[in-house]
Amino acid sequence: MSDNLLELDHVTMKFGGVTALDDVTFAIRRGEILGLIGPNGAGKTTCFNVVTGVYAATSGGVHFDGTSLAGLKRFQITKRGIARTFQNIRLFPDMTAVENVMVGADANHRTSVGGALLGLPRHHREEAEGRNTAMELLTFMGIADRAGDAARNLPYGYQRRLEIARALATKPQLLCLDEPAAGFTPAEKVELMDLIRKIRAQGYTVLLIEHDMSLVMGVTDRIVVLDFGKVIATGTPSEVQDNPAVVAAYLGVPDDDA
Amino acid sequence: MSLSESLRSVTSGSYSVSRLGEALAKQSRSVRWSFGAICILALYLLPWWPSVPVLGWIVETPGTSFPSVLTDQVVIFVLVALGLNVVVGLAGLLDLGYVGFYAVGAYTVAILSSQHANLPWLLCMPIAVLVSMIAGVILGTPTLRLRGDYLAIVTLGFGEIIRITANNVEWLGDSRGISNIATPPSIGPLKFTVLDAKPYYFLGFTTILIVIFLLRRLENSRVGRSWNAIREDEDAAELMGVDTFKFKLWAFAIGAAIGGLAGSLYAGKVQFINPNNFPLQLSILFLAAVVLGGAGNMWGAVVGGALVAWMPERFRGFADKRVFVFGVALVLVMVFRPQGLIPRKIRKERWLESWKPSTEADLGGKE
Amino acid sequence: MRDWLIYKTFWDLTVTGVALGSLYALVALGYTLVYGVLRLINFAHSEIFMIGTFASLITATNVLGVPMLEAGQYPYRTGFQLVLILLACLLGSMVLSGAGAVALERAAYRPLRGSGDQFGAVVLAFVTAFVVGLVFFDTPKSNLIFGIIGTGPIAWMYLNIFRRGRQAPRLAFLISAIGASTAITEAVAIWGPRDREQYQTPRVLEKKTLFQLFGTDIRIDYVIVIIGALLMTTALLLFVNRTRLGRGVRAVAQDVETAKILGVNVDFVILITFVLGGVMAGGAAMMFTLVYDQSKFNIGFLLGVKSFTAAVLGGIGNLKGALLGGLVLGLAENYGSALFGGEWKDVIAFVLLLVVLMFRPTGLLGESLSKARV
Amino acid sequence: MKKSTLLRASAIAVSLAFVAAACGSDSDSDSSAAEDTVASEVTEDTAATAAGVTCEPVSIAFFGALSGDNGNLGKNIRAGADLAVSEFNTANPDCQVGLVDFDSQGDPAQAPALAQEAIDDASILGIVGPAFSGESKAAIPLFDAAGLAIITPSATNADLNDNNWKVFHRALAGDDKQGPAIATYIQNTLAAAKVGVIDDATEYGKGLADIVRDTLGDTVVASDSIDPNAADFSAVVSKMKDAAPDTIFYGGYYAEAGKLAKQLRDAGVTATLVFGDGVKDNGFIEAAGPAADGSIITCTCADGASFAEFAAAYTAKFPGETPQTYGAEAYDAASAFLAAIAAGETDRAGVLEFLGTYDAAGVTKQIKWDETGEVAGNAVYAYKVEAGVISVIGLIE
Repeated sequence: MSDNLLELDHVTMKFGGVTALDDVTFAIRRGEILGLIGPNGAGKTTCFNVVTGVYAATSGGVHFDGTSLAGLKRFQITKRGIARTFQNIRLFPDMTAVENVMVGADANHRTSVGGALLGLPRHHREEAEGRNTAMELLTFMGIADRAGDAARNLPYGYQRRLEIARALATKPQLLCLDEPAAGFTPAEKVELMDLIRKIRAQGYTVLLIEHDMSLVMGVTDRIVVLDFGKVIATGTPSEVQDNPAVVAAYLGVPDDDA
Repeated sequence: MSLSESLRSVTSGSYSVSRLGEALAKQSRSVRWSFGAICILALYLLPWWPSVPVLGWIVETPGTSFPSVLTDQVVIFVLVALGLNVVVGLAGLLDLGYVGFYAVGAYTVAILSSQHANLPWLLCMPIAVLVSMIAGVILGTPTLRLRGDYLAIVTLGFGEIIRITANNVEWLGDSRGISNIATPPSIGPLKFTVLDAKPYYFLGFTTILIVIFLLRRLENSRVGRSWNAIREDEDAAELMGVDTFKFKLWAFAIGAAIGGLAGSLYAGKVQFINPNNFPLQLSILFLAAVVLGGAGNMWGAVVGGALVAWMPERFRGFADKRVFVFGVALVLVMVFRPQGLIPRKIRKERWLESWKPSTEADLGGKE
Repeated sequence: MRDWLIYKTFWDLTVTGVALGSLYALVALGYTLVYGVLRLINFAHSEIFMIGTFASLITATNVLGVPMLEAGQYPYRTGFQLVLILLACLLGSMVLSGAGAVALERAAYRPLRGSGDQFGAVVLAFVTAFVVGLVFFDTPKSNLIFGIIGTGPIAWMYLNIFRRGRQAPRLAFLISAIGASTAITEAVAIWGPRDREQYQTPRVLEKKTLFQLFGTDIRIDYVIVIIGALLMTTALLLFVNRTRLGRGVRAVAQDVETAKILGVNVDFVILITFVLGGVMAGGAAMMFTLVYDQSKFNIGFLLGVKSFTAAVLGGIGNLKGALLGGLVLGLAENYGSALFGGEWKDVIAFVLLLVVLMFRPTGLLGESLSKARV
Repeated sequence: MKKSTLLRASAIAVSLAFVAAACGSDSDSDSSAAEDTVASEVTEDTAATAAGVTCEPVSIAFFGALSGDNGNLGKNIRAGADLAVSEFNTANPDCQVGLVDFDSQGDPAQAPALAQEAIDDASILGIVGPAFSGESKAAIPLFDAAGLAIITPSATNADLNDNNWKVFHRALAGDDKQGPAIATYIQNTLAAAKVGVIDDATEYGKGLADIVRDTLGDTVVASDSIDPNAADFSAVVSKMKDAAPDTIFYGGYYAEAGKLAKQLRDAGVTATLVFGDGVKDNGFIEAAGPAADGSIITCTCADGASFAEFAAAYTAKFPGETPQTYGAEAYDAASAFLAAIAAGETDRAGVLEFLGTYDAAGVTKQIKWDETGEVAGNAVYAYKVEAGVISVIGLIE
């Protein structure tokens, strides 16, 4: 078995005439925190979308745990072990926090209409397991006090954490976080860094898109830098920091989002 | 409290219902159960309500027979609203052709018990439910990939196709319809005769209770959660591992099955159906019942279905103006209570209060 | 035998099909505009069309005094007089349909968007008071008086309880639309002078054959309908694509929030959208009475369903799609009816829709008003 | 807080008052409608002719659509029955008969509950209706089980009396009598070599058209259906234009017949148009205008001398209106029940028995029922539209 959990192999993604990803190749090793950075419009989220099956790559392939993800539906990819959060929060607003997480936990369950109607033992077992998983995750994320509230009524910070909890509930091997710190205060960002480290300590591999350089530098093991859909640098935070191409890219395109 | 605030609280006043619910929730299990049992018993006695003072004056339907209205309209509408609520309220799929499934159920019973065979109703009914379910799957498989309003117009077309086909195909009785449909078999003292609607009501009400019981199980399971997730955000649901197509198809099939069940009850009661029983407008009325009651809330669907069926009969005194009044009422209710009369509520997770962490936070992560 | 028949009557069917399709297209434009901007199936749009046919009837008979029959024959007019009558009817239809659409928007939809205003409150209050009046009185006049008296206080109350700033769920809009549609239809059926009977409109245009094409008579009324529809669609496209207001419509269609930030008055743009849809429906209504000389309280229902089908067929939210969808549907219905029998006309329309959506899930030309560039 | 409770209470009180008012007024209007007829007749009849019969308060019922899409047909039918009842009440001050309405909206789903209510009202001795075939099939089983006699003034479908209903009667001939007569007329009188047949895909229209098709056989060169709710019939018109028949029969009701006639003439089709009894209505003339001229309409009714009298009385009671489709049949149906009441029948069984022996000249024809409830005699008359007037041209042999 290779050391790499996820490999992007010469992935190109075109929308009409626009090339969003151009021959992107990089890999994520098991157990690491990989940062994916780049200026606005560099193709970071597109990259996420290709990995999670939202888009099918125009050419090139994505390999997860040694097998190709080509042709798999989105939910199948999730069940293989890739979970994600969204840049603009996409919770299920009218469901409670704990239900949101239980939807994620259901990815590992098999009860369907028949089992639920008949109240089969597996249904009860899975319900109990789902509740426990959900509550443990909410506790872990520090938001269990609002478990019974509708997601739409939660404060912003809680919503961001809830998304992570929901993604973790699918029991992924790879957790993809799309700008989890967007809109956070510096103090909250520090908390989030701790949280991400704790998640990794539990054995997860993390792919992190982030604008905030300090966060990325502080928490990641390695960084991939995208610009105009191309990988312009790969390496440890310090290596990347000194890379002139990266500096140029960031200086050239003012970062108006952070 | 200012005047306008109080006005607002009156229109948004789910207070009476929700307060009752809250008060009940605080009671012990035995109190809740006995309250439920009394309600169910009272509802079983519904055909006799018009002879109760005050209450009778409220519910009676002057100019038409109350027990027959209950069986021919109210029971059918409540069942249909429950089924459509699964599709529209839970899974968030806009279905404007639900009458098609109702028709499939009724026609299956009619064909098997009168037109082309003489099977007993008790045998026809499950077949009708199954056939409706299959119709749901057949319609759903190609169309559930469509989004939102495309689905609405396609289902509307499906309802019309069913009606027009029934109207023009001799084998289905064409415009003459099918008479002499079998009635349910007599059970002990319950005799299903032409002139007594009450046994049909007992049968219908029992069916409703069973359907509610089963739907509650679904709602409180992985299936119900998946439907809710799909309604809230289909993309996010799929990315969280929900097999959206499969669950949408299930919602469609279950909705269709309940519609077919309602159709088979109707056919067994009236013993005659023709295509005029299944106009496009009925689909719209069904949808109005669900949304008026409160889409996504089973109790809302029950209340909406019962109201939409009963109100026009209650206000027969308005004669030809009642349809106009109904239209105005729909607009007003939507303007001032857009979530319906009994809005969908955030589910209270009763187990949450007693939940204790079983072990130290263990995320089940990979080693 | 039927194949042979469709071959023999092909051009005949084509001409009538295109004419019918043009009417579908004009009504479909209204559905598509509103859908593009509000993502709402404006179910009551068919009633806007119905109002237009009655406006045309009233203009011709009550305003211009054209009789139904003159000495047992149609009251044909020619030359300048004819043009004047037709233009007056067109204007009447467009104005009344446009006004109807505005009232509909303000009363039945705007309060649901969380920005209910006086106008909507007054309309709703009047209808409420009128309905309450029905309980006590049995003559339209006393109902009307009661309605007017009750309007003031009820409107004040409504203004107080409008849920400002709260967007209702999309289903609520649909049901409100259905309610409005029912109420308008029934009001015409109950208080119209001929109740639920069919109305006739005076036939001022003699349906002469202008010329022959492939052995088929081309009648003047069909020519007017087809050219009229093309002109109106072109005008609408130019308006949406070339004017400032049109840009506003496209901006709101694309993204309401962004449009708001950019300073677009969203409520006004929505109003304009309804006016445009209403005017198109009014034009269609006038031409409808020109060809079929009739109206009825429920004349809009089936035509509305078909037009909405046409809008989806072409790609809802897409103006050119509405035109294409209307024409394709009109032709398909005519060919299909000839081939399989008139009783299957609606089945043909819906099966066509289903097949098209299987292969092109967003309609023939794809959706989105914002992308409807010339 | 206290204030708001008060407000709520008053709001509830107000809404209750509304409901009360609603219910109060509607029950008022019900009873007042019944009393109306009674009161007005009594005052009118100041001379109080001693003639007339005496009876307990009884009523007959009208069953059919009074609202909804088909409300018009029902209203016209009801008017005929209403006229018969008020004439009877004027003539018999000591025997006032009420007319109770059961508005089915033509919807078979509402019919059974209404039928049940009619059955539960012991004062109702007979039903004029049900108006349409569909609701008839849903409601008559109940009437049959209760032994409550019905006379339908308008449901003509041939298979209605296949069910051995003993309460079933109709005041007009079924389609199985009219259909062959239409075919005979087309074949013999019009001597048509090529016939086109169109129907509206409803029970009535298609039922009649199918009988015509079967009887005419090979002379039918073109055949099609229309959707009566549609406005445009151009596909059918094209077909007829192409087949160029000399006669076109349309099975359906008057409104669509008018539209169809107009569109056929506009397209240059010159064939003679033939219609069934559902078109014998001024609404057809209004809808078709000059296109109606020369059309043939058949009916199992004869506009004899008594019809003119009926029409005059009708206009006197409903100013500005003339009898419409099936109004005269409803008058005859109600008259049969009133005759039973006048003969002293006081219960349903008696009325039913009386109808079996009833034999009297009606407005439309001699009314006498055979044992299946079909009106005896096969007379079908042809009418012609000339200059906007429908007038009888003779009996179809």
